[in-house]
Amino acid sequence: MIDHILTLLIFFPALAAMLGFVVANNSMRAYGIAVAFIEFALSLWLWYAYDPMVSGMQFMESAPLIAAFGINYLLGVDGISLFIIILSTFFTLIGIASLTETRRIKNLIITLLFLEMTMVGVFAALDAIVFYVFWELSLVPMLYIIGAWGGPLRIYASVKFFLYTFTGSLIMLVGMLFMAYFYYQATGQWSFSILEWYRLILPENFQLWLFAAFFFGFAIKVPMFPFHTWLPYAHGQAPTIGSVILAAILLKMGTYAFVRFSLPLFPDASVFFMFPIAIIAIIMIIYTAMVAYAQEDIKQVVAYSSVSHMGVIILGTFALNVEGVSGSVFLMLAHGVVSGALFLLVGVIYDRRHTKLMSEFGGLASVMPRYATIFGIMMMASVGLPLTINFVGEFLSLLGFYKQSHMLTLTAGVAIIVGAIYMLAAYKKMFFGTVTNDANRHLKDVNRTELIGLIPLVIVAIWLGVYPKPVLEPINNSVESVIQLMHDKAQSAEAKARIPDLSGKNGITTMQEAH
Amino acid sequence: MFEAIAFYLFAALTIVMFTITVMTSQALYAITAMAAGMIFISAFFFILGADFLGAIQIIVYTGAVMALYAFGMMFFDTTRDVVEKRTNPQIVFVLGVLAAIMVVAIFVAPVVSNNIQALYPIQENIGNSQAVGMVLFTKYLVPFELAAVMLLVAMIGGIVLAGKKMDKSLTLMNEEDILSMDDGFEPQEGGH
Amino acid sequence: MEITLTHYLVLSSILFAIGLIGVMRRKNLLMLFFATEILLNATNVAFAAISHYIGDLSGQMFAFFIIAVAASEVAIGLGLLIVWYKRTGKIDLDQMNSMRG
Amino acid sequence: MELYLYIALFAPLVGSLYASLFSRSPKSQHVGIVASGLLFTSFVSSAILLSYVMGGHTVHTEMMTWIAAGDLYIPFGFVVDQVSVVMMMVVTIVSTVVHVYSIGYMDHDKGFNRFFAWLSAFVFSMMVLVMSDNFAGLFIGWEGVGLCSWGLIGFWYHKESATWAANEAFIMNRIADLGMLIGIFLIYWNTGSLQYDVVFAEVGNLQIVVVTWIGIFLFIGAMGKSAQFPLHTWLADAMEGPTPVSALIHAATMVTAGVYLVVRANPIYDLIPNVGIFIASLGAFVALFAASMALVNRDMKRIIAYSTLSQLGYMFVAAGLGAYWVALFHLMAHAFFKALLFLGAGNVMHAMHDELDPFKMGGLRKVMKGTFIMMTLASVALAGIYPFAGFFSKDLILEVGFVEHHYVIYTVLLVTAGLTAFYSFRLVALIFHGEERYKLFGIHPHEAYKFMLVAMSPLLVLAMIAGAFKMTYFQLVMNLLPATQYHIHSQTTFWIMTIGTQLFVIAAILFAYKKYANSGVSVPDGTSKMENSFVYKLLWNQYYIPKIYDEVFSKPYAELSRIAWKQIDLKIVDATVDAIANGIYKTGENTRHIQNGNLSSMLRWMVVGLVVLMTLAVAFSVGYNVVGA
Repeated sequence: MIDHILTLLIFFPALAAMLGFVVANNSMRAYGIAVAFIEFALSLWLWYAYDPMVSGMQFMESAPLIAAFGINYLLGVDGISLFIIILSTFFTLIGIASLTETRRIKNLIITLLFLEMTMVGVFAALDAIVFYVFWELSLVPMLYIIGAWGGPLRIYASVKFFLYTFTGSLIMLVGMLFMAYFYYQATGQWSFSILEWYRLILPENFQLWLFAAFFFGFAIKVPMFPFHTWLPYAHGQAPTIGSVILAAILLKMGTYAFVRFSLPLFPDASVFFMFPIAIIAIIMIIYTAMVAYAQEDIKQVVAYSSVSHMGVIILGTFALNVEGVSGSVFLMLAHGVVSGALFLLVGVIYDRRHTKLMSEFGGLASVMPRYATIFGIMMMASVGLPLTINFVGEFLSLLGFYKQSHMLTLTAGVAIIVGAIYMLAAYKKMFFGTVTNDANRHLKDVNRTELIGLIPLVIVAIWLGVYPKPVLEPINNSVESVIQLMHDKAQSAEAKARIPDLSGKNGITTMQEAH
Repeated sequence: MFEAIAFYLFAALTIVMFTITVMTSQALYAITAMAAGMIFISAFFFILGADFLGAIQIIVYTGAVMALYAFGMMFFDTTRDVVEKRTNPQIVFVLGVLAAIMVVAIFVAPVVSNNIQALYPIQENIGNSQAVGMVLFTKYLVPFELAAVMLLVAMIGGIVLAGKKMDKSLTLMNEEDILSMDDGFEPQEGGH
Repeated sequence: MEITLTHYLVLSSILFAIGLIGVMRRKNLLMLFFATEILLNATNVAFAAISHYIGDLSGQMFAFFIIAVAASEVAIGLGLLIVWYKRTGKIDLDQMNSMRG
Repeated sequence: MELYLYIALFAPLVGSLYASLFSRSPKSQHVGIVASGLLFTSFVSSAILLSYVMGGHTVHTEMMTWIAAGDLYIPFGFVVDQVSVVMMMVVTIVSTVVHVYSIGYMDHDKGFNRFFAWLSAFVFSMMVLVMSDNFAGLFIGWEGVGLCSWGLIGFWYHKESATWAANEAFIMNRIADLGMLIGIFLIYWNTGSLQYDVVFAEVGNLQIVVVTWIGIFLFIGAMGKSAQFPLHTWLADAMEGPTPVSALIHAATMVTAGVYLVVRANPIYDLIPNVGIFIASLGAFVALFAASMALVNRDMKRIIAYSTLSQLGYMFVAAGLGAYWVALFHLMAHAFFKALLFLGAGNVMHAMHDELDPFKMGGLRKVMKGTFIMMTLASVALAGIYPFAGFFSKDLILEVGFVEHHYVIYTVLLVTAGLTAFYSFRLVALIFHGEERYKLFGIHPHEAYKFMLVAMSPLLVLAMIAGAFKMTYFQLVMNLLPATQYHIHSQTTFWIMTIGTQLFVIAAILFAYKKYANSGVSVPDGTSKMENSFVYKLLWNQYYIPKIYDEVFSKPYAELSRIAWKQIDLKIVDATVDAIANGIYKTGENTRHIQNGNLSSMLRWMVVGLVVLMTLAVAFSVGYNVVGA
């Protein structure tokens, strides 16, 4: 069974969702939790069986889909994707377990399980077409979640979300097709396998064009400035569960794809575009942090803070050294945990007051002390305090990029200042002061259902902040092989110089050898 | 010389005839002018040595098609002519002329640059009808049969369409009217 | 004075233009059919001429099939026209707007 | 010994966790007692470690890996050496005293348990900061104390001013932390490690410009924590927190972390004397600058805060001039008497029902004898009168300035010493002497609990006798820090200077007493001539710096943020996206008229399309032929 664990992980929730149609409405919640729990346990098993010392792909599965064009059902995980898969199953479990939505809960849980399938599929796929299919499929459940359970502007928000990301991924698809065509030209065979593509050394001008094509798909998903405007609407209108999954997992698809596709496929182009992208990342960091500071709605603060943090992730990714890329992968997980938790927390107060405007609150610390504490911990994690999960990622990302540019890192480092500004300001508005609004005077503190979701997140946020090694080590090993691959493939002198050569270190196998 | 005279004569005649067809407001004039034009067209075919085509042209067009039109016209009240709103006639002419120029350009280009190879060269020693027949029943056999089937279908279609009961449209009628039709569409008893 | 292919093609395009003008100008459905016939004939002339000057029978074949298509078209077209006339009592193009988008 | 190290380090954490278990329940005395007891344990362990270190050993442990990625390897490693053990002693002594004191001070506060959770957490962070054996670990503590400082300044979170001050402190510190972080990055990429021993061994091989940058960025970090100009405004505002917090965090420990950093990184700063001069000059400037603001202030705690700032300036002068052991010595001495002063001020505040204006007090010595004695002695120590602690440490800094031939710095510090004496005794005189002005406001002051005074007594003793340990201390730290003795060569000059300084300071004290201890002092109402002078207004408004910051940074930032959101994000970025979508939609909407169902016009469009297509075909084929030819 362990040989097919990835297939199992992908399709078990989908099958369970199908069966879910015949489950009675009132037992749907228990059913959903059970399925999500089994799925989560399976993913933990995957982690347990995963060999952290091997840097290449593990648990690979292959079955031909369209043999004539080299399209295969090809799956596999390495240290980079392993934890994002676990994060997906973890958040689906948390999301369903702490679900407070009451309308059409059966449909919602079925949709969530389908979404889980697509998420795991994206991160496990090693075939570009399979990847693309899951990538696009993931839009559908999210569209439905926003469109069916969202706020008053939900149709606008969901259509915007769908069309925007869809447009981007179409450009990406063109890139993929051309990449496969190029592979055909070079080798005389069709292949959509990413691992096969890794072996290909493309001429630099091709790299630039292909990089740009992929970039649009990924950048809109991340979302990078100036393609970020769908995000506040999607978050603003989505129900809590939608925002949680969107922020925690779906956004990571973009950054993950950068690490999976853009870096190893186009090393020269990555170096070429490094500074422009770094500048975009810095704009994301500072500009959206400022925008977040101006918000009146706490959910929008968290939404814009997501964009800001994604900027740091992008910066770390384009550090193109082990420290930076490992840090950015770790920060993906960290941001998933923290922003997911923050959206859950916003959901808690929204359920009670049905408003997200910060001006409606104030002095909540005395009314809801437990809530304030958990919010405070997560806020501090978001701000990037050491010994919380975010710090490790942020520190490594910035440290990595510092190797490439001093000035840009100094500018990007402003993240830790502006991040503190908007978060503390928002916290102050909501929790400090005296209770001025009578509606807040008798709010109930977080209840058990909500704690089920929040406590594990708090534990993870601190545990991985204090002891990130179990996660960081496999990530580090896989990233080292990606970096080595990039170094080996790089053609221009600048790229050779900027991407470190790790071949002197022990225990590093390139992707090609591992495959 | 004879050829040139014939060409210009018939060219002038056809242009005049067709212009009448397009411009006249009398349906009867139009149909008459067109029948004449069709016959004049066949003259070109004869000049070009396509005897078979010329014969077909006269038989099919003036014999069949024009007859059909003539019968068709008998169904309509041709005296009550349609009011033709003349909106922007210039545009119509400009577009027509432009299209014509483009057609010429497209047709002439390969001929001028000698880019055309004869696939089925005309053999000098045999008559046109024979040659046509040989090509038609070898290379173009399948299209020929398809054309035959098409004509059959068209014939049946024409009969059916012009037949009775076709003066009612299911799409344009509301449900009660369909249900209350005399025959054919009776609702199933006990269906409700 | 040699009559070249160009002459025929020019004639053909003049006829074609006349046909097109008719298509665009006419509101009477029956007249529209006439105009299409002119269009078809114009191309037929071109085909026959090219066939002659290139020395290839394919052009004639095409003309032949065009005539077949024209005949079928008339049969079906007239049938539809009659149906339409029976139903509405009109053959005015401007009043046929059930396809309005 | 490792056991003692871990006890010293983790006892406060245990105390904090224990207290946080009860943070939701109403006040429970045992929380305070347990937390204090654990801190005392930590103190005892530190003392044991001190005796061990005095035997010439050091303790160095590595608990576990923290971050390992690429070549970066950061462990949780702790070191107890001559420098860190001194800091540990200071931190544990002061914090134990403050904990015990807080049991009484926070007696009536609803957040009693929460207070101890934060306070112990702070001590833990401070211990991490002090004991870490690498820069990243130092940064953990660095941010940790920042967090606890945020929580404690904003402890009374219902007060707008308190939460504002908390956020200000956190954000200002973050600005400095960025500098620190960049310094750490520079260190890593140039030496390949963040461990002190590796870095300090490697730093000599680096280019001097790189070392300079490292020194500058680390010092920027230190400036934030130690509230040096221009990042100083948060310290005075931080006085919104409970007074024990001010005593522990904003006088004795956290604010001195910057000095500790410079002392700890002495191998780096030794290489770059130019940066050292800058540090010393800035320190001297801040000493005078802060003292001048303390002269006119009418908020008891703020006066002491400015005094702290001024003393931090002294420490930086010493550290900048390479006299690291002197800086550390003053840090230690200052911690004792300044904490004492703050705790005394806390007693007064309690007695006066949180009244902070010393002009509204007066004559309190009759009701608060113990506090009176303690504060007076603490002020004497602060003023640097022989034989109190301040004399030994502060005079030494003056001597350092003189010996190193920085006469400008020396003069500035001398003047500041006089100002220090003046404002300290202005405060004492206003509070404890003169008429009992508080009666006008209907306040009935009372002395604090006995055990609070008892708890303060160790600090009193240390403030009095700390100078006696000077040579022991010197012997201890010379193992790690440059052991330069600062002696003025000429005996005559030395005596003239020492006695002159003493006389100058005593004169300042007498002047303060003469002006403020008499019965004619009344609550200023803004009408006197002095209050309307330009200098007074300038000082009273803190050189208008908070106002300038507000106008130049805070407000424009808020405004810019609003513009970024409303104008740029919504009106430009999002509008562009929507415009593209709308463009497509409108095109469809407009071209829908083509589909008006009129067959005749459809036919026309068909012809248009035909013409266009044919034109394209011709154009392309012509173009192709032209290019092809």
